Amino acid sequence: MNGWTTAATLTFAGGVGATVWGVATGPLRRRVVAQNLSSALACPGLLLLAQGYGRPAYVDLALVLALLGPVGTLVFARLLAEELAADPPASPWATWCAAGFAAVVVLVLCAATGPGRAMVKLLVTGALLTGGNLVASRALAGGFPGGRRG
Amino acid sequence: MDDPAVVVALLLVAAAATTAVAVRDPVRQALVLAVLGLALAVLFTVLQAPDVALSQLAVGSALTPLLLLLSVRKVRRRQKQETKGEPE
Amino acid sequence: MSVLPYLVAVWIFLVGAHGLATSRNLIHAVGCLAVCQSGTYVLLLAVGYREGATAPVYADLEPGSRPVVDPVVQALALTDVVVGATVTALLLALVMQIAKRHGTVDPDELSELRG
Amino acid sequence: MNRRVRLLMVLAGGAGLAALLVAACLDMPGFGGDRHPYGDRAVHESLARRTANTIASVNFDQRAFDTLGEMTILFGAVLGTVVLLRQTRDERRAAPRPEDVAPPVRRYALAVLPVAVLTGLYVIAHGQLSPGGGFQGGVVAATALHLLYLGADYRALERIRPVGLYEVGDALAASAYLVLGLAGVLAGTAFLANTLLPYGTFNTLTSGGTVPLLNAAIGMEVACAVVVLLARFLDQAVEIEEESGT
Repeated sequence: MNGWTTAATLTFAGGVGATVWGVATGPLRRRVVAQNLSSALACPGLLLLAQGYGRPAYVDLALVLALLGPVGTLVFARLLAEELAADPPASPWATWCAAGFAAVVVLVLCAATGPGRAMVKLLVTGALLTGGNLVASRALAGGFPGGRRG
Repeated sequence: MDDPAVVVALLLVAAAATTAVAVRDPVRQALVLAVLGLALAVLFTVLQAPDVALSQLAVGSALTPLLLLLSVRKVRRRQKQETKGEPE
Repeated sequence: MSVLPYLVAVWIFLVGAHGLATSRNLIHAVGCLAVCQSGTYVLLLAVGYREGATAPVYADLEPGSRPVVDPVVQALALTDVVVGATVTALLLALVMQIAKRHGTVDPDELSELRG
Repeated sequence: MNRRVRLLMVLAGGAGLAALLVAACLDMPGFGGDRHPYGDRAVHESLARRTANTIASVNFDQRAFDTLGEMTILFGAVLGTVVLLRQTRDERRAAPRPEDVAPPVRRYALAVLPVAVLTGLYVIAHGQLSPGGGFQGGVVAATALHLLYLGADYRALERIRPVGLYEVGDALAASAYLVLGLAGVLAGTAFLANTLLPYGTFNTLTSGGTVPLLNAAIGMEVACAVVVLLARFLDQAVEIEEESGT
């Protein structure tokens, strides 16, 4: 255990644990937001683990999650557009908090690694993650106004 | 076993798996399965299996929900068609 | 404490099996089968874990510098994750065919239809 | 048999199974133990053949025959899905209507699509070095293509995805794996034995003998398989409708 893995463990216990609760209960609009937040919070956790274990190769995991997590949310936004249009989810503060947390983690890790290829990879992952999650949350809140068509 | 990360990840996976079974609506179950896939990926990373975690992320985050939701849509559309057709 | 991972694997498997047996919707049952499968991955990786070790991937690691976990169980689990997803797809295709033939995906109604 | 009786039987059977499994768990070697004789030998063997990712070495070299079996299951599952979800005589195709997508979502999908496909190819190509490989990268690349359905509409996806081509690709990749295995027999060793090519320099893209080739074949197989699977599911959910009014 070092500081990085402790931070990652706290992220998983607090953040991802809360999203498991959120996805298990409540109306559909809360569940889809919890699903989006789960990938937004797990990805910085994986980055922290990579740093804590001293294995830059583990960053690939966070990169793939940053790409596919928002894609998964888009799947739900697209195929549940009719149900979500009747009861649109709105969670600006939770989404921005998660995006801010991801940005802070990426910046701290960049400062810890120093300039180089690893830092570029971290920045790409962070940009994909924050951008993807903001767009995915926008898609949930009425990204498909046509509703259920094709 | 003195690694709290392993314990946290194990409990997350157990909670998500129990929820995935307890939620009876397939659409909501697909949402829980997406989170379960993520929790499993975290557990595999903590157990030092990045290859398996990558596999689980690739499959669990987008592919499985897409397959489940497409089946739900097909089955529901068919049932809607049939209830529409019956009174005629 | 050192049996917790095995017990979690057993719990996941049993919970999935219970859901499979009591499900009222075949799509939900396929989801429960996916839960059952993940129990086997947890068991395999728990068997291969070594305290304080790291992954045997030497792209960023000097061979022999750190203890490593068992790669054999990881290879078994990793292929099965992807193959399991395609088998899930096959089962969902079967469910769609059942919905088309019988107009229902409730296993109880289906057994009444046959009897 | 009514629901109550069945539930009781399930609970009784489940309790018995649970008792047996817990008893087995209590007798297993402790979690995190230091004794992994098989794993240690696999790592040693992998380093001797200059494959940096031991897991790739186990999958595509030491247990390549096992992977052939897994690949056959995958191929069979895809074949079964294609047969089950084909268009029957009482169904017709309805052209999907274009979908309204909010501009930021559309822009995001179109921008991320090439990045995600590239990441998938990167994961396949570096399979024998860093975490990743054909199984994972194939799924990532194939899922990425479907951003076009999510961010635009189904007709846009159909334009860049001739399903027939991917079916051929699937079969070609499966036979490539077999041919690589048979090449070992022809060279006078054994089926799928990693003796054909030089092992190369440790930790480079071409190291590990036949591992990168088998890895690439699996990557192509998985990517094509997932594209074909999703194509059949999307056809059923979006395009194919039952003939109504007959």
